[in-house]
Amino acid sequence: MSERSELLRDLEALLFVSDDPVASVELARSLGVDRREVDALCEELARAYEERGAGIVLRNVAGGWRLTTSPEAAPVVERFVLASRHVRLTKAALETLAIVAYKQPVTRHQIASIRGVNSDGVLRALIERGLVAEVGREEGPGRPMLYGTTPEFLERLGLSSLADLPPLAPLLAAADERDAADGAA
Amino acid sequence: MSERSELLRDLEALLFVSDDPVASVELARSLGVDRREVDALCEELARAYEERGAGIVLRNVAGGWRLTTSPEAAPVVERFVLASRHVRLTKAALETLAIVAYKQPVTRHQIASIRGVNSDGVLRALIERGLVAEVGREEGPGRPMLYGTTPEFLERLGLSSLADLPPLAPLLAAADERDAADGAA
Amino acid sequence: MSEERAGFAVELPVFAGPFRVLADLLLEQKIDVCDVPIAVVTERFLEHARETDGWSLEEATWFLAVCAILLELKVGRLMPRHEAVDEEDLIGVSPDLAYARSLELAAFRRVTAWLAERIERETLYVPRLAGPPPEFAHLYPDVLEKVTAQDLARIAAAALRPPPVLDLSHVTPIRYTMAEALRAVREHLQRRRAARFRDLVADCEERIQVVVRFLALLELYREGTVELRQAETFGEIEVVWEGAA
Repeated sequence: MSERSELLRDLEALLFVSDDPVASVELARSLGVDRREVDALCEELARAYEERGAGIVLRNVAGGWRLTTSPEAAPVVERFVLASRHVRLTKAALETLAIVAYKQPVTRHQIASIRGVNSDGVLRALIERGLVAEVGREEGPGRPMLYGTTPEFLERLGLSSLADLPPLAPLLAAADERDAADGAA
Repeated sequence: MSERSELLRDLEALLFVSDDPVASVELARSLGVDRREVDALCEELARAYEERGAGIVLRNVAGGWRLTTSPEAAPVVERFVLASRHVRLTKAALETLAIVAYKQPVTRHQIASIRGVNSDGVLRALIERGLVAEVGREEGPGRPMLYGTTPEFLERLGLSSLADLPPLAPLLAAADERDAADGAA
Repeated sequence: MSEERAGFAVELPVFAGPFRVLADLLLEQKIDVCDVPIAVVTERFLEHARETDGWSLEEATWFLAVCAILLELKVGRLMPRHEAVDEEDLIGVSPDLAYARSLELAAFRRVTAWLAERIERETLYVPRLAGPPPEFAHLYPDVLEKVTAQDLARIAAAALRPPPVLDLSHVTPIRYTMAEALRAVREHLQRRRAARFRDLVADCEERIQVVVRFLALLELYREGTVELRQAETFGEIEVVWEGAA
């Protein structure tokens, strides 16, 4: 295998595991080549997908490279998501919203570690729906973005402020008791 | 574009958006073809990735099809995602896992009898890691809890089902011979 | 059973009644020995000795012997190595069984190498966990459509609750208390005055619940609150209420 095809392979793997657009400079660092070469490799990969009519496409957007599904496959993907993932999506979205509501301000990383799965897509959907918004940046390394709920969120629930959210403590205690009862069964 | 290559394109897009293994029957429903054809298409797609030395591979694990990065790209991917997926299991944990995998459903008492030592702590650790779960209760006095492996276990091992575990019988025979040899020595 | 012994009662979360009956239940493994604090039982015994003004050699010897057995059982329960030996004792120490077990363990140990290698190799395959890309964000449902603040709180509690620390279900399989059994038997008999034992346990879901009801009945008999009659061995037990209505 040539060095170039090895680079293409590694590049494809990196793009595959990334959710957000990845800047060329970041890809360059990981692959150990310079930025210009990364752009050339990405263009080659994008062309290869296009030529074989693949289900995925590679695009340069928002200052980075990102893999996504081919627009031609969109109808099937939508059907698939609605048919078999919808319940899971609803559950994921509600859970993420609940965590943001009670833990705000909260980072993406914190949400993911509470839920145990990457929740970026869900978070984006909640932002798009106007229920969650970026509310600042955390101090510290990387200064990650912080998220919180919006006034629209309160309005939809008929709450006048976050202080009106039902307290969590009694629910946590009740859950504990139920566990204890289950355990003794 | 032929109908088959359209199907391959759509299939690739579906696999790309799934965050866990997808059963053939689920893919079949979304693509409007039968299960057997889905399996044939998946095999074709998997072969195509392999032939072009792609950064992604398609495999059948835990009862479904799943795209992952190629193991050859692992060093670069690992550096990139940082969060290591390495699970270090102790010898005791592996031994207990093996017993649960082959003897399931199995009680704590049975595990302890085979291992000759209390295995409760180890079992708890395996449950926390999501590799083992409570699967029911045995009939009879005290109705002890029964344990079995999880789909996560299959995923972690890259097995499509429990039937893919290597048969134990030859290993039993090997133990026999070795012990006999030890005895004679 | 001498009256003196029967008079020595203990009160524990899992059992309240004559110690002799408790000892039998423990030896028959109807009650988990790990649920019985032997120190508490000992204290109770000493107290009883003081109350009855002096030692009965017979009772003291019997008590010490039973405690020794219970301690051994308890050690056995806490250390499964011993437990395995117990099991072999039951079927008459079988070298065949021991041999078969060692073969089996050796095979399992051998397969662990394969497991470890598989798991190690599998970490090289990294899945994509992002779910549908942002183009499909519109497919996420409007989650607040049918949700109240209370629903949201419940979901948050479930997500934020620390994972259960320890599953104790194997250690405390008995959730039926003597108090509950006494209440059930009393209520039944105060209404009907007389009943067959089988009527008193008709609502029991598990065998251990029946055992506890039976113990409750013995306790009431000891108090003189009920009269028991059994025409023949294993025959119907007739219970007559002698206490206040």
